[in-house]
Formats: sequence, C-alpha cells, structure tokens
Amino acid sequence: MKTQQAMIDQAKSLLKKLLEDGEATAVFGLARGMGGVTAPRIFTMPDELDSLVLEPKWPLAKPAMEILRTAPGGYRLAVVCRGCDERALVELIKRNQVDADALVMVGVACSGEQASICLCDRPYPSKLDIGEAAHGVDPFDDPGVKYLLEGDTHTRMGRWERVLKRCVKCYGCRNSCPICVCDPCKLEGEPWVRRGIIPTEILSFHLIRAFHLADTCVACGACQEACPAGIPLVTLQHAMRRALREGFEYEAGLDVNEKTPVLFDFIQAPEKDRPIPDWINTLRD
Amino acid sequence: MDCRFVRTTCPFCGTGCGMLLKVVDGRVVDTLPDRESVVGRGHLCIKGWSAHEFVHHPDRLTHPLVKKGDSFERISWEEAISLAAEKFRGIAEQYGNDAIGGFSSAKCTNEENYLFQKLIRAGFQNNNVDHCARL
Amino acid sequence: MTNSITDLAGSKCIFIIGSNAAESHPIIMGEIYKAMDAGGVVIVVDPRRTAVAENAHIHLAIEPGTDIPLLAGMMRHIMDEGLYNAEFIEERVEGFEEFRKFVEGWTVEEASRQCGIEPSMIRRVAEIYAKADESAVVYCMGITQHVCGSDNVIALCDLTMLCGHVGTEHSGLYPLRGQNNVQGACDMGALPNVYPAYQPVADPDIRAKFEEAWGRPLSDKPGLTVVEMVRSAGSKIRGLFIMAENPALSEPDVNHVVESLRKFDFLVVQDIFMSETARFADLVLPGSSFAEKDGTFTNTERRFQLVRKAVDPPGSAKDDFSILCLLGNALGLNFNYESPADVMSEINRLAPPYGGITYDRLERQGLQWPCPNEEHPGTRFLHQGRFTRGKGLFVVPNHVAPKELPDEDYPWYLSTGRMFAHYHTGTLTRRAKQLDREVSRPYGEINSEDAAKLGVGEGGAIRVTSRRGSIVVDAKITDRVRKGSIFIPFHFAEARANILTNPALDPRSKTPEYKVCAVRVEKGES
Amino acid sequence: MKNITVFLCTCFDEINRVVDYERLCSHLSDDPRVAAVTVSRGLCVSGGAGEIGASVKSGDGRVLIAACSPLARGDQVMRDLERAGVPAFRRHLVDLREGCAWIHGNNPAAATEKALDLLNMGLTALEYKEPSADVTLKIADEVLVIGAGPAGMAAATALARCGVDVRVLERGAQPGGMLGLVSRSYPDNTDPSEKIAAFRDLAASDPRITFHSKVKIISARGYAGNFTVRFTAEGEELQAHAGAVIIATGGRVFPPKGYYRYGEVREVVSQIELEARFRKGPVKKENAVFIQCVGARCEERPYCSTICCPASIKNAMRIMDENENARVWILHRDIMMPGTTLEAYYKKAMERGVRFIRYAESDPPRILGDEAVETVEVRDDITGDRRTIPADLVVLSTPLIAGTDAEAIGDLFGIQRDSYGFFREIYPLHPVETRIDGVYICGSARWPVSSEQAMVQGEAAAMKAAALVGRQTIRASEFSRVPGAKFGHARVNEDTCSGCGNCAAVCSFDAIRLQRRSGEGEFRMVSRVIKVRCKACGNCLSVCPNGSMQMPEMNTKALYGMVGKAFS
Amino acid sequence: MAVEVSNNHKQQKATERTPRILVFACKWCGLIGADGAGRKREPLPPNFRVIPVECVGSVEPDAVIRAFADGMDGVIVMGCHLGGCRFNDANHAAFKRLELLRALLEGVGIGRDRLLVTFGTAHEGHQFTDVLRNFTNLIAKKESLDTSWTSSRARMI
Repeated sequence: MKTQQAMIDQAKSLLKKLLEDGEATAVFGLARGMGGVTAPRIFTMPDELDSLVLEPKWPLAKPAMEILRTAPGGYRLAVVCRGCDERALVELIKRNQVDADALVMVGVACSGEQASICLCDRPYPSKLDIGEAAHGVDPFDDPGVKYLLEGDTHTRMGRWERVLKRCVKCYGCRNSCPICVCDPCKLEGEPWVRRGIIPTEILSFHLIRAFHLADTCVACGACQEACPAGIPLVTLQHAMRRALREGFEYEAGLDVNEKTPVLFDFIQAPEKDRPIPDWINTLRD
Repeated sequence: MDCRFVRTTCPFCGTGCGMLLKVVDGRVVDTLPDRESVVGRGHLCIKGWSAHEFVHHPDRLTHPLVKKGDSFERISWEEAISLAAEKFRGIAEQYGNDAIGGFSSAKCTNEENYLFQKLIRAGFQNNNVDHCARL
Repeated sequence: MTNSITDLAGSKCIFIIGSNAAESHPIIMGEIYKAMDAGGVVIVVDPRRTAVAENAHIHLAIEPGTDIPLLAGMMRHIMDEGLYNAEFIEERVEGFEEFRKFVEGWTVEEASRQCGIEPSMIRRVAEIYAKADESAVVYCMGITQHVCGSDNVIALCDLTMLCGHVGTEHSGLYPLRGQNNVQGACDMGALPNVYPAYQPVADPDIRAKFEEAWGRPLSDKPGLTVVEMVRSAGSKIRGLFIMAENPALSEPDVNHVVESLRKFDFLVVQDIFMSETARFADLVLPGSSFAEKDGTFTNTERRFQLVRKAVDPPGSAKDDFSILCLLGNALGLNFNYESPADVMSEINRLAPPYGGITYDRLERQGLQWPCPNEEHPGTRFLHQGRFTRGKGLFVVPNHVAPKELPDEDYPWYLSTGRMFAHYHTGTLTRRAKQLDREVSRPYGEINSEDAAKLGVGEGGAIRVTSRRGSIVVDAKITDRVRKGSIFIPFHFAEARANILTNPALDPRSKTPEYKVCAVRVEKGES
Repeated sequence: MKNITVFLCTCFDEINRVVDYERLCSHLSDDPRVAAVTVSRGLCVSGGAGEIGASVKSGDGRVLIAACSPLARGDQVMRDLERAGVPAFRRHLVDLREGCAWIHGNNPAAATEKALDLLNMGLTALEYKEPSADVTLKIADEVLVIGAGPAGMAAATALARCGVDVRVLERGAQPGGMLGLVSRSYPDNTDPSEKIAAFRDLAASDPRITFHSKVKIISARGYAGNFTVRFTAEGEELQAHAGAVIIATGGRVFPPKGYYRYGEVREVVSQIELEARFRKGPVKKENAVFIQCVGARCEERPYCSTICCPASIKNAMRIMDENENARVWILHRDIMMPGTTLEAYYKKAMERGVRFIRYAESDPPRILGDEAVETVEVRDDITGDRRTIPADLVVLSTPLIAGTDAEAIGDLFGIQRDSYGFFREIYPLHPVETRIDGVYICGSARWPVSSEQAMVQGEAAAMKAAALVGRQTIRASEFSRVPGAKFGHARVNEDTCSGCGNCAAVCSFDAIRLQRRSGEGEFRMVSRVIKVRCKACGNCLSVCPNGSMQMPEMNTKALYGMVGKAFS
Repeated sequence: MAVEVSNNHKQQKATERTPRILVFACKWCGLIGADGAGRKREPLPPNFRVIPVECVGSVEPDAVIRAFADGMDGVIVMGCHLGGCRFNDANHAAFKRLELLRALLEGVGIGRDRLLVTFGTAHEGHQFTDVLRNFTNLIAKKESLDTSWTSSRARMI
C-alpha cells in the first residue's frame, strides 16, 4: 500500500497542476489548519495546497454541490473524491443539481480499514487517481447489520423500534445527505410527519426519508455519522440496495448515463422471465 | 468567489459542540458539524444546524439608538458612549454608587463577561452584577 | 460538571433526574445512548414521560416538587441494606453521623407517600444506583428551579457521596448547564458575591489583590441578584446596564418585571435584536453575534473553547468586547485591550484555576479548568482523591413543598421548560426558517383525558390562567403529561409562559420556581 | 368552513335497510364542514341532480353524494351534476351500496361504522379538492404526414379529399416508400408505380397537398393542435406548423446477411433484389428455390411479417410465366396466406405447379455450390426424407424490421417503441393513436403490414387526424384517456421544485419538460407540465421528493386526509 | 406511578379488533372488482376501507407509509394488468416503486407481505373477495402493528 505521505504528495502535485494550467478555478479538499486540526477548505492558489491532507474521512460531496450552486459562471471546482463522494456527485449530476462540466473529480482510494468501518463494498472511485483500490467489505457480513436485518419480522421490528425511538429530530441525517436537496422537505411537516414531537414518529419520518433515497443512496454513511443518537441509518438503505441489486440489477452512482429502474424502461407487456403476479398467486409466493 | 470554513463553537446550549461556519463573500451561509471537535464529534442538534440563520437577519440592530418619547432615534457611537457614561456617573453621584447595576449574559464570551463585571465593580465600586444563571 | 461529557458513555448506571436531555442537550443524550448500548442502566425521574423516559429502562413519574422525599427514601434504603460506601465516607467525608439521623427520620413508605412512587420501585432504583460500580447523576433545571432547588442539589451530593460515586472516571454529578457560556459567565465572576474563579468578594486579601490589579477601590458588600435588582427598580437601583439578556421574557411574573423596567432612571440595553426588554431601554447599543467576535465559551464540562470571528457585524454595530472597552475608558478605567487574548492573559494572572488557558493552547480541543499553568493538560474529572475543601461534608437538605400548589380555583400543575426546536426567549431561533417551520406557535401539552373533558381537539385554543395573568395557547394532546398537569415551553413572546409563573425564589440561589405553580385551564376562544 | 351539502340516497330503502341513516344524519349535522344534509329515495331517478346543481352552484358550495358505486348509477348522477353546472372539484361520490351496505349486510353496526368513515373520507377529500386550470387551445388546421409510402399516400389523399390541408414529408426523392421497390403487387398483379404516379399527380394538382422530398427533420416541438416541425427539404430549411402529425415512415426489409451463404455464393438473392431484376426485365431461370422465414420467427424477431409468403408465391408464378418449363420450389416453415383472396391465390399457385416443401426450424436447407448455387439440400419435415433440389436461383424471404430513422423520429415526437423498434400504440383499443395526443402512427412503422393494409391504416390515421384538426378550439381536459372529461392535470409549485427531473423521467405521456431557471448563473432547472398531454395518472407526484408536484383534484391534503380518516 | 419500560419489544397480543386494511383501488380495474363483489352481495369482514384513485400510479409510497403510521395493519394496492393500463405504463412504474417499498418494509420489520400489490382486470371482480379474505387472515396471524411508533390515533408518544 502506498504510504499516506506518498499519496498526499501525489495529490498535491496533481492538484497544483490542475490549478496552474487553469483546469480548475479552485480545489476543494481537506486541509490541516492551526493546531493540527483538519477542516474542509477551498484552495485557490497552488501554494495553499501545502496544507492539504487526505485523512480523516470527510464527506465533501454535499458542500461541493452547494459551492458549485452559488459559484459564478465558468467556475470549475476540482474536488478530492473518495469512492462514495464520486458516486454521490454522479447521482447529483443525474438529478441536474450539479453541472457536470463545472466539476473535476480527483479520485482517492480509501484504506481497507476505512472500508471495514464504513462497511463499504466499493472503497474506491471509478476514476482512481491516487492510491490503490482496497477490496470492499460486504455489509451483510457485519453482525450489526445482520442483527437488524435478519430474523423473523416481529423481533426485527422490536429491535428497529428500540433503535429508531432514540431519534432527537436534529435533521442531521437529511442535512448531511448529499442527495437530499429539497427545500422545503417533506419531513418538516404535515401531512407527512407530525411536527414538533420528540422522539419523531418512526414510521413516517424514518421510512419516508429512507424511501426517498431508495434508488439514489450510495451508502456513503454521512447520515449515520451525523446522527447524534448513533442510529444505524445506512442499514435501512442496505435492505433496499440489496433489493435494487437483486430485483432490478441496478446500483446507484456508478454511471451518469445509467438510468434508475424506478423511473425508466417501463414495459407494457409482461416480462419474459418474471410472470406478473395476478390477484391470487401473489399470496402464495 | 471567496468561500471559507471557520471553526467555532455553537451559540446555543451548554454542550458546546464544535461547528464550521461557511462564509461566502462575507456572509455566513451555512453551518456544518466539525468532525474534529472533541465535543459533538461531527454531530449537531436541530438548533445547531440553523445557527447561521439569524446572523444576517434584517431585524439586526445596526446603529446605537436613543429613546425620544416612545420611539428611537439613531445617534453616533461617540454620543452614545458619552451619554451612557455621563448618565451613569450622574446617578452614582446623586444616589450613591450602589444605585448602578448590570446584567451580564451567558450568551457573551468569557472575556466580555470579565470586562463587564470589572466595569461595574471598578467603575461604580459596587457588586451589583449578575446574569441569568439563575433561570 | 464533575466529569466530562464523553465519560457518561462508560457509566454503568445513569440516574437522570429533572433533565429532558433529549430535547435540551441532544448531543449529551447521544452519550447516554452509548452507555445504554454498553449495558448501562438508565433511570429517569421526571413527572413527564419525556423522550429520555421513552428510551430509558425505568421511568419514575414523581409528583412535581417531591425530589428530596424520593432521594431520602433511596438513601434510607441504601443505609438499611448497608449498600453505602463506608470506606469512602470514613476516609473522605465528614458529618456522616448527624446526616444518618436525618436519613433515619425518613422511611421508604413515607417517601413513597409523598412522591407517589411505589416503595418497591424506590428500593429497586436505590439498589441499582448503589450497586453499580460507576454511577452518574445527571440533572438540570427540573431540580434547580424549585423553592428548595439548592436543597435538591445538596440531597444529590449527599446521595453521591453516600455511595462514593464521585471522583472516578465514569461517576460523578452532571449538572447540564443550559446556555453556551453560563458556566463561563459564572467562572468570570458575573455574580454579585464572587470575583472571577469564585474568589469571594468578602475576603479582604482577595479584594486587595483585585483593587491593586484594577487600580480602583472595590466594595466588600455582595451586590444584588437579577430578581432583586428588578424589584428595586427606581428605589435601590436607578441605573441598569443589560448586556444580551431578555428579562422581560425570561423572568418569572413577567408583568411586574415589565412595570419595573419602566421605573429605572436610565436603562442601557446592549443586544443584537430589538428584544422585548430593549423596547423599554433609554439607550440601545447594537452588539454582535457569536459569528462576529473572537473569544472563548466555557461549556458544561468546564471546557474553554475558541469562538472565531467569521464575518463583520452588520451596519455600524461593534463587537461587545469593543463596546465594553469604550465604556470602560469613558468611565476613566484603563480598558485599552487590543484583543480578547489580552483580556485572557489578565484573567490568567488574576484567576489561578485558569492560569494555563491561552489561545494557542485552545486551538486543538480547548482546555478544561482547573488548569493552573501552561504545562497543565487540564482536568478531565474533579474530586479525584480529595475534595477542594479537603473532606466532603454531608449537609442536611430541608424539603420545602412548592410554594403554590393546585387548589380549587387553580386545580392544575403548570411546569414551564424547554423544547427541542427553540432556544430560551426565541429571539435567535424563531428567526431561523427551519426552526420556525418546526414549531411556530405557542402550545401547552395536556393529557388526552383532560382534553376530552375540556372538549378541546388537537391544536384547539386553551386559556391558561394563574394568579398573575392569563395566556391563550394551542392544545397539544399527548399522554406523556400526567392528568391534571400542563407543560408550556417559554420560547414564545406572544404567549409568555412567564406571565403565569410564580416568582417565589430559592432562598440561597434566588432561582425562581418555574417548575411548579397552580393554574386554571379552560377552553379558549380561537 | 361550512360549504358542503350532503345528499344521502337510500336507493329505495335498499341502503338504509342495513346502514342506520339517523346516526349518519346526526353525525353529519354536527360536522363543522357540513351545511345541510338531505336524504332522498332515488337521486338517479327523480332528476334530483338538476335541483341539487341549482342549489349549490352559487359561491363555493360543494356536494357530497352518498349513493351507489360509480359503475352502477353513481357516475350517471355525477354527469347530471356536471350538466347542472357543478364542476368536478366541487362534487364527490361515496359508494354506500356496493361498498358498504351490500357487502356487510350481516353486520349492520359495523356497516354503519364504516359508512361514517367513508363519509368522513369523502368530506375530507371534498374539502381539499382544487380545480386544475383548464386551458382552451387553438388548433392549427394543417396535418403533417411523415413518410410517403402506401400508408402516407393513403392518409394524404384521404385528408385532402375531406378538405384538410396536408403537408407530406418524404425522406426519399420520390413518394412510394417500399412500394416503389416492388415490380408488381399481389394479388391483382398490377404495377404499383401507377398508384405512385397517380398520387404524384394528385399531389401536384391538388392545392391542399404540399409534397416535400429529400426531407430531414431537425426538430419537433409543441403539443396536440400546435406542433412546430423544422425540417430541411431539398437542402432548404423550412418550418411547418401543424395540428396533427401522422407518422408513416414504414419499415425496412431485413438484409439476409449471414443466412444461407448470402453474398458468398452468386445467385442467392433477397426478395428485393429479385423485384429489382423483374423491373429491369424478364428473369429466365430453370430452377428457382424460395426459402421462407429467413431470420424471422426466431429468437430476435419472433414475429411473422405476413407479406413474404404472398410475395414469394407471386414471384414464383411470375418466374413460371416468363419460362413455362421453369420449376419453382418454396421451402417454408408455414405458409401464411390470410384471407379469402390470398387463399385462392395460394391454390392457384399450387395448380400452376409450384412445389411447397416444409422444413423444420432446427434443420434448415443448405446451399451447395462453390461459385454459384447449384443445388439446395433440404429435409422435408413432413415425409422426413432428405432431398437435393437443383437450383440456379435461390430467393431468401426476410421479414420487415423497423426503419433506420425510427429511433430518431420516436425521440423527436416522444412516442415509445416496443422492443423490436416499431412504434407502440397507446392502448390496444386505440390502434393508431400514440401516447402523445395528435401524433398518429400507421403502416409498417407501427407493425409489418402489406401495402394494402398500410393504406387502410393510413386512412384510419387520417380520419383520426381530421377529427382533431377539424375543430377550431379544444379544451385540454378533452384529451382524456377515460370516458368523460379528464380527471385533471398536474401542477408544479415552481419555487419549491428542485429540478431533479424525477417527474419528467417517469411520465408515461412525456408531458413534463425541464427548463433551466431564469436568472444569471442559475444552473438549476424547474419542471413544467404540458396540460394537454397530462392524463392525471399521478406517477409524477408519487416520485416527487418534496411534494412540489400536485394533482389538484387529489392533492396531498386530500389523499393523506382520506388515509388519516379511514378508521377514525 | 412507575412504568418499567422493558427494552425488548413489548409483546402485545393482537387486540380483538380484526386487522385494519386500506385498499387503494384504481377506478378502471381495482374498483370494478370491489363493485363486482358488492353486486354479488358477498358478505365481507368490515375491516377494510377503499380509497378510489384515478390510477395506481397516483398512490404515493409516502401515503402508504403514512397509512402504516396511522395504524393500518395492511395495505392493498389494486391496479390494472401490466399492458392493460389506460395510462400507458403507469401501473408498471407503480409496481416497481412499491416493490422497492416492500423491500424497505421487510428491512424495518413491518414485513413485506403487509403491502400487497396486485394486478387484475375488471372481469376478475369475483377474486376481490378472495384476495381480501386471504389477506386479512394472513395479517391476522401476524402480531399487531400497534406499537409505540404509530402516531396520534393509535397512541401518542
């Protein structure tokens, strides 16, 4: 594995080149500031890049989108992207929230250990510029995920209730999710979710939020990391991502032109291999 | 476009979560949790996420105001400061030093609280300084 | 707080009394959840079934204002079963014998009669707290905002010392301070009886040190508190300078407060918005918000943390530091500080516990006082090995029933407090779009059966009247409030909960009794 | 506020036998939304709808009808109310008979409970219903016909004959399409070029028809009654403004590359090449072998184009005409000669001595010979024996497939294509209509058909287009996929729309466009609904993440209100 | 009074009321089934309510979630056969969406079979009663959903 420092130097040189020959107006990445504390930063001059770092994990997709949204015309932002950042930005490009040619993605691979923390099955971007791709982790091997997604429905419901009941309604999950761009958002009021009570209505708040990301969630874990109550929100998404993979052979964020099955290629005639459940035999399967 | 992130501490409850204020062209436009803060560790509550919204609110006071009848009029800083000093000194002379009091604030910084109690204690030789810790 | 926030995650038993942490301190609630995941037992004592109670293992819904009877009952059981930490008491605490007599004066059954919790549950909770190897006590305004508020805290200290749950990493007492720098304001001496670092005003050599440092003679007589100053407007106090406070909304019996504010000869208010209090001012000075100033806040775990200036204040407003410097110089004091860091260096000199707190050391993670010198790493938890006064002291708490209990004219309990979406008087949070969208109208939580009796539907108007005034709020029908009691948050200026509250004060701390007063609730005209 | 009047129909004491109407009336009278409650024995009979309408028309009065199922007399009462002037959003039907009384006869208490809930749901829906703004459109009076094959020509002539202006856009230089490739058409054996010539003269003479050749379409925008198509004809850029568009772009013969050594051995030709030879002159052959279903009725193209068998038989007899002792075989998997005339034609061919051999798909004939074809070896599927036939000409019959530019035309006009590339009709019972109103499809562009069938479909499409273009104006709500007026059309709340495009993607009628927001540097988009095309199926509002997309007649408040009140 | 909040899921037996079922029926197919059942006066348990919708496409997944939040035990969505929908392919879009929602319901423990998405044209009206009875029995066997999660009507937290 390349050492951390080697990766940082490689990133610095690559990004400096982008700035110098005008490929990008600014670079958005992580910087080590005063007192050795890292925070996201926008680098406009090549020498500012000396403070660039790649660790720890800091989801940059959403702030990058918001910067691009308020940027003047012709502004091109180079973003240091981990696998999940790139996939999130791909989904945002698909949803016309980010202008594809105002964005230059510089891919950075995650370490194997980071992959096991995030339970990420693809800890590297498709366009990998820095570092080598570590092999991913299947989220369904994790005991925590198994605990919440297996077993008979009744005990599983009890477990989810006990976990989701801890919600303090800080909206951190929605605020940090790169895909959530709506203002106002359905979670904020009637008739979707009852306002002003803690803990939130689990069945409406959490399920509506989870379902809105059904076919767009890239499992970057930003929601789970932003949740003060430590609720395993990504596990909810794993259930649906598995359904998408098995039912519709689709995974979010891999390719800008790949269409999500929920919105495209509807058919009139019954599909060859999957008979359409008519009224009765639906109950048998 | 000038855009930067400033690390600061949340102005609301006593937990003191670390947060980042996103400043674009001289305006605070967004709040993000500071993942490196030892308190909060990348988490914020509902109020924390909206900490930036009141900063540029149109209702913000922008000029010193003096009461004329039952409405306010703008005055300059020099007039305001001298008016305050002269009025307080007048009261102190007329009714004695103990007639002046001050409410400091749990919203202000330690340095401001220190100066405030020093102002009352050194300025008027009394200890009538308190803040709303009692509620 | 005796310990740090993250220590909570390791506690084996967390005894939460009078604190709705899930709504007032959500991030600290996160640590409590971690403790639960690690096998800790969480016990909640709160008349209301708050979100904390909903997630806790055991919820004791006691009668309002009966905390000391419950604690006395627990301590009696702990003594009877010999679960107290005799060795800790022997070595580190005084006054045990006299305290034992007080505890023997109580029985579990008597305690149960007064606080409404079955004796078996009192015994069970006492055992869990005592037997756990490291137990923490978390409390907030639910304990302190009573006429016997300070006695409640004393009872908690006695319980903690009795079981020796203090001075170790995951035990201790956790008062959750409500505001971002209320700890700092107290530390910096913004109190009538103490200089910075709680150095008493009455102590002559302390006073001499400050007189020498500030170059002005200082009074040795403790000053008046907020409530006393407001009450003596126009008599003892003629001139008042209010910085970033809104007593017109946050003080109890607010109608009287409003009249008093008119009686000052000269009132100066320094704030960032034209608050309800500022309207009565003779001079309003535009201050600056947290985003427009440099300085430090001290959070509830005694940690100094930096606040950095992000933008300039609007219009010609100045940051509060500069205003105070101008005023100081105008009064002939020498307030020529270049920056808040200067002030901090003066604080380092005059307040020993904060001696080592300098800006560059705060950069990374802040520092927890006491931190006497620049090499000191800060203190994570207090009272390790010995108490500040040497040996601890058992003090007998005397229980005083709430001043105003429900009667025929005012049959309901009223409790005021915080809710998750707004902060204190609402001057800041009600101007935030997201928070106003969450809750924008004043409301009162009443039990579903009471609502049915009143014939009020969800969101219907109800008129709440006390001896001091009357307001109309929306009814929020919920089973988490007990029958015959109503909870009203105090964030809404248009229906000030503090019009109703009883200005009875705790004799020592002068904290008003916000948590209990008697009101009448009728169906209001919408 | 109190503006709903409720009419409870007892259906001649059929419903209130089970449901306790007194309880319903008392419950309704103290409901804050209800102004008046009347019970009637038969709303559908006594012309009650008329007076109901009169009593409610003023102000924002709304009517809740509690009677029988819409399929019974419910809809009839609703239509009477419509005629009496009560618009759709101020009336609502609750089914108490089939939906409650008749299926819970054995449990009256529960039936009454359910009736109360159903009424409550109806009141909630009625309370929140809003009208979707109907719009009246002017219809341009010209019809655009794309493609001048048999279908296109038939459509153009039919339209011209009933006085409608037609503009025909033909990709090639001449009209005729695939018909032009054929030497003679079956079964009448006439020369199709006369038909083409006739059309050319008509186009030249009749002022209503304007014909453009060598056309390449650049763009197409607009909706029913208001299409704007920009195209180049003979290199010159033009713009047409049409009320309806008929797509008759036809199909294409499947080139038999890779089948039966075509292109590798001489004298193995496709049907089209044979037709070309006939046009040039007589074809003298001794032994001609026709092989049917080449590349047809297989995995990729599991369909029969119905024109290859008749064409092969026609050409077979033509070869025998030009050389009496010529022998002709037709190797087939099945002979498809539908209809009486073709059946007779088939018999005539047999009488003339055309030999038919059936081969199995799994064991197709093999072409032998290195330079040119010499013999064809085939296993007769019926007798089972293997035979070698001398052959100096092999003709391969291949199916019709979608036209080369079908995809482009489809995207231009927003019409869908099935998995074989042919344009898809909206609904089996509306064969020539597409999901876009005002755009019609006919001929082989829709499905492989013979030229005669293509003409029939051309005229059908022409009549549909004429019906639309014949009107001066039309209301958007008349473009309905259901009997009676449309349920409504979607409405976007533009300031909360985040421009994510979910609705535009999912809309089955291509009725939603994404437009860039105005304002400098603004990258985001906002969605716009084309009222004409929207059919109120509701897919868009189900995928809209923050509820900006609403169906006024069943908006969020109404739907969620009904869900909330279901078991109150 | 003290309440022991046991943290494993409260074992609440299915209360005596039969499970509450909400039926979203599309006017052009689903409703015809319901109407057919009515015409034949088939006795049916009264524990279901029918909401007629223009097309299955307008059944918002969030409305189904809201239904469960408001205390429903089961939801049936009845649309037209794929290929037979008057609104082109709107029913297939709904089918895919609700299939994904079933995956979420399965994940969170409510169970995939509490949401039944069926397709049947008008002439299959006689099956409406069978579907309803089978579905009710299936749901009745399961534990009641009346947990502390559900909102105002079931139990206010």
